[in-house]
Amino acid sequence: MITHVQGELPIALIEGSPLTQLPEDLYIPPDALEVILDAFEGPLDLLLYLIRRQNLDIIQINVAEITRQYMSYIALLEAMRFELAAEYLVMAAMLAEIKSRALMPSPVGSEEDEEDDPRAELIRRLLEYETVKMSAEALDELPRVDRDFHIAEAQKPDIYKRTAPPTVDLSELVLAFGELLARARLSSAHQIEWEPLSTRQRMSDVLMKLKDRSELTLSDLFIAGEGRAGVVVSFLAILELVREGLCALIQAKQGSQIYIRRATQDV
Amino acid sequence: MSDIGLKQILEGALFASREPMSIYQMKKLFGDQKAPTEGMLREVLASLAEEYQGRAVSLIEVAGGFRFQVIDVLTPYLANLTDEKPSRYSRATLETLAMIAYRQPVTRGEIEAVRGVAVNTQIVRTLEERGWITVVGHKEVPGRPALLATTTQFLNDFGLKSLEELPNAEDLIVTPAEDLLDQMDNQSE
Amino acid sequence: MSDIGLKQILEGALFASREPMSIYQMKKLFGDQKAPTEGMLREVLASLAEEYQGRAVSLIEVAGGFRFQVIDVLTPYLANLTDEKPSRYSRATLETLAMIAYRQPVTRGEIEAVRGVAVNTQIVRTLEERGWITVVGHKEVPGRPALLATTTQFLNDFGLKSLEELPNAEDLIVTPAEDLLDQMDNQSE
Repeated sequence: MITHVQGELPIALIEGSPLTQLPEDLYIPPDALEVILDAFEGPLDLLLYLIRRQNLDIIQINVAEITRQYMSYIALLEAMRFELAAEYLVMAAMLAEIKSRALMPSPVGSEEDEEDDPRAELIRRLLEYETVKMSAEALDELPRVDRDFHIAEAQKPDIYKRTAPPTVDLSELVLAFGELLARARLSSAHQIEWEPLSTRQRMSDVLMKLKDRSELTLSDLFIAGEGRAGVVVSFLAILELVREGLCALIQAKQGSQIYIRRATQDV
Repeated sequence: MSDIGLKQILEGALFASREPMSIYQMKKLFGDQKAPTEGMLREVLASLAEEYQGRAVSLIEVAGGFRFQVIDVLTPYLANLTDEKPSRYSRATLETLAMIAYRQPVTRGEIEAVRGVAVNTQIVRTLEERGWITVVGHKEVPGRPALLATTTQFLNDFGLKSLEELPNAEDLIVTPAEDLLDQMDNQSE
Repeated sequence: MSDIGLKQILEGALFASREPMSIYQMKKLFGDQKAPTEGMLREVLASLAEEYQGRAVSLIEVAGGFRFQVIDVLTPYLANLTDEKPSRYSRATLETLAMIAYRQPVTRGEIEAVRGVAVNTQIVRTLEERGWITVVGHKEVPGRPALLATTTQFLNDFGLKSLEELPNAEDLIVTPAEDLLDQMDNQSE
C-alpha cells in the first residue's frame, strides 16, 4: 500500500490554471514537455509526485520506451532547456539500472549490500528532496515582512536624519551601467536601440509636469531660448511618450490647440 | 471591521506608512467597505493624538497629512547612534540608479529585464529617500507600474547640468560579447 | 537623562529605526553617559511591551534585536493602500533558500545534489540582494566553492529569533524511508 502524504500535494499550476493531464509514468508527451519542465522542479520532483500521487510502480516502468523517448527530447530541446532534459535522462538511467537489477536473479547465498542497492540510494535522495520541498513550503508560510506584517516607524527628528548617507562617485555610476550593458549583451541575442539621453530626460520632464496638471499644450513644452534643437527634443520626447503609451495627444478639431494628457486606460 | 476598531486601523497605518498620510489615503484603507467620513477620521485622529501625549512619539499634522514623529527632546540620544562613517551603496543599488539615470523614464520591470534579477523594493525606497529618483507617472499596462526618473537633486549631487553630461557608458565596456567571441575564434584558428 | 525617562528614550529610538535595535545599540544611545545595564534595559523593554498591549503596534524581539511592528490583523487594511503586490518567490527560489537555511553553510553544488537540478545564478543573486543569504567562506575543495549561509536579516524578515525557530521540516513528512523501501520490495516480488 502506498501511504499518501497528508493534505494535498501542490498540483502544478500552468499560467494560472491547474494541470489536469499528468503523466502516468516518466514518459512525457513531447508537446507537454515544456509544461512539465516548468511545473516540476526537476526529475526528483516529478518522480516524487508520481510515487506519492499516482501510485507509480517503479519496477513496472517500461524503461526502454522511456529512454528512447527521452533521447528524442534531446533533439527537441537543443535550443531550449538542454541541461534540464539531461537531468531527466540521468533519472531514466538510474531507473533502468534499478529495473535491470530487479530482473536479474541474485546469486544464491550472497546477501546484497544495502549500500550497493540503487533503490536505497534513490529513496534516500527522494526523501532528502522531499524534506527540502516541505521546508520550502513551511518557510513560505512563515509570516514575512511587508507581506504578512509591517514594521512600525515614526519620523525621526531632523538632526538625526542628517547623518551622512553614502556618497557615490559619478565614475562608480557609469561603471555600474557599463557592467550592466556588458552583462545584458552577453545574455541577450538582440540589442535594443534606446532614445538619446536628451530625449529621455525631456520625457521625464513632460511626465513630471503632467503630475501637477492634467493637460499641457504643446507650447508649454517648447521653451524659448532652447532654440530649434530644444523644439526637436521636445517633439521627439512627445512622440516617444505617445509611442510607449505614456501620453496621449488630443485635438478637438483640425487646426485647434493640441493637448498632451497622461494616458489613461480608456483613451 | 467588527472587532478591530477604527482607531487601531488608523494607528497601525500611520506607523506603517513612511510618508505623512492624507485623509484620502486613510479612506483607501477600507477598500470596498464603506469608508468613514472625514469628520469621523479627524475625530479619531484627535483622540489618538491625545492618547500619545507624554509618549516618545506624537501624532502631528503636516502639509501632506498626518504622521507619527519622534519627539524632539530625544534628538541628542538618537544622534549618538549615527556617528559611524557612511556605508556604501550595494552594487544592486548602483545598477538600479544607473538604469534609471540612463534609461528614464523606466519601470521596475524594465530594470529587472536588463539586470536579470528582481529589483528589491528597499533599493527603490533608498534611492527615493535619498532624493535621487522619483515616480513621474504610471505606465498604462496591466498593474500600472510606476515610471521612475532621476531628479534635479540627482543632477546637483553628481555635479551635472543635465543628463546629457552623463558619460557615455557604452565606451567603458571592457569586454563586450563580440570581443569575447572574436577572441575565441582567433584561438581556435 | 534627568526629566526624560529611560523608557521614553528606548521607545523613541525603537520607533526611529527601521532595523531591529540590539542591546548594544541601545547602550550606544547614551553616548558618553553611563549606559544602563542589559538587565535594566530588558526590564524597561518588558514594561514597554506591556504598555503597548492592545494597541496597533507591538514590541517584538527578533534575531537582530527589538522592533515595533504593526499587528498582523491590520495587514489586510494596509494592503488596500498599494497596488503593488508583495513579492512572491518561485519554488526554485524557496527550495534554494530552504536548503541554505536548514543545511548552512552549504555550497551550490550541495544544493544541486539534493534538488537534482542546477541552481540558477539569478536565484542566488536574488537572495543575496534581498539580504537573506551571504557568502560566509569557501570550501577547501577543488574550485573553492562559496559557502552560503543565511543572514540576521533573513531571521528578522521572517520574524525569527534564531535558526532553531525554523519549522521542523522532517516532521512534515509522513512516510519514512523504510516504508518506501518496503513498498518497492513488495512490488518487485
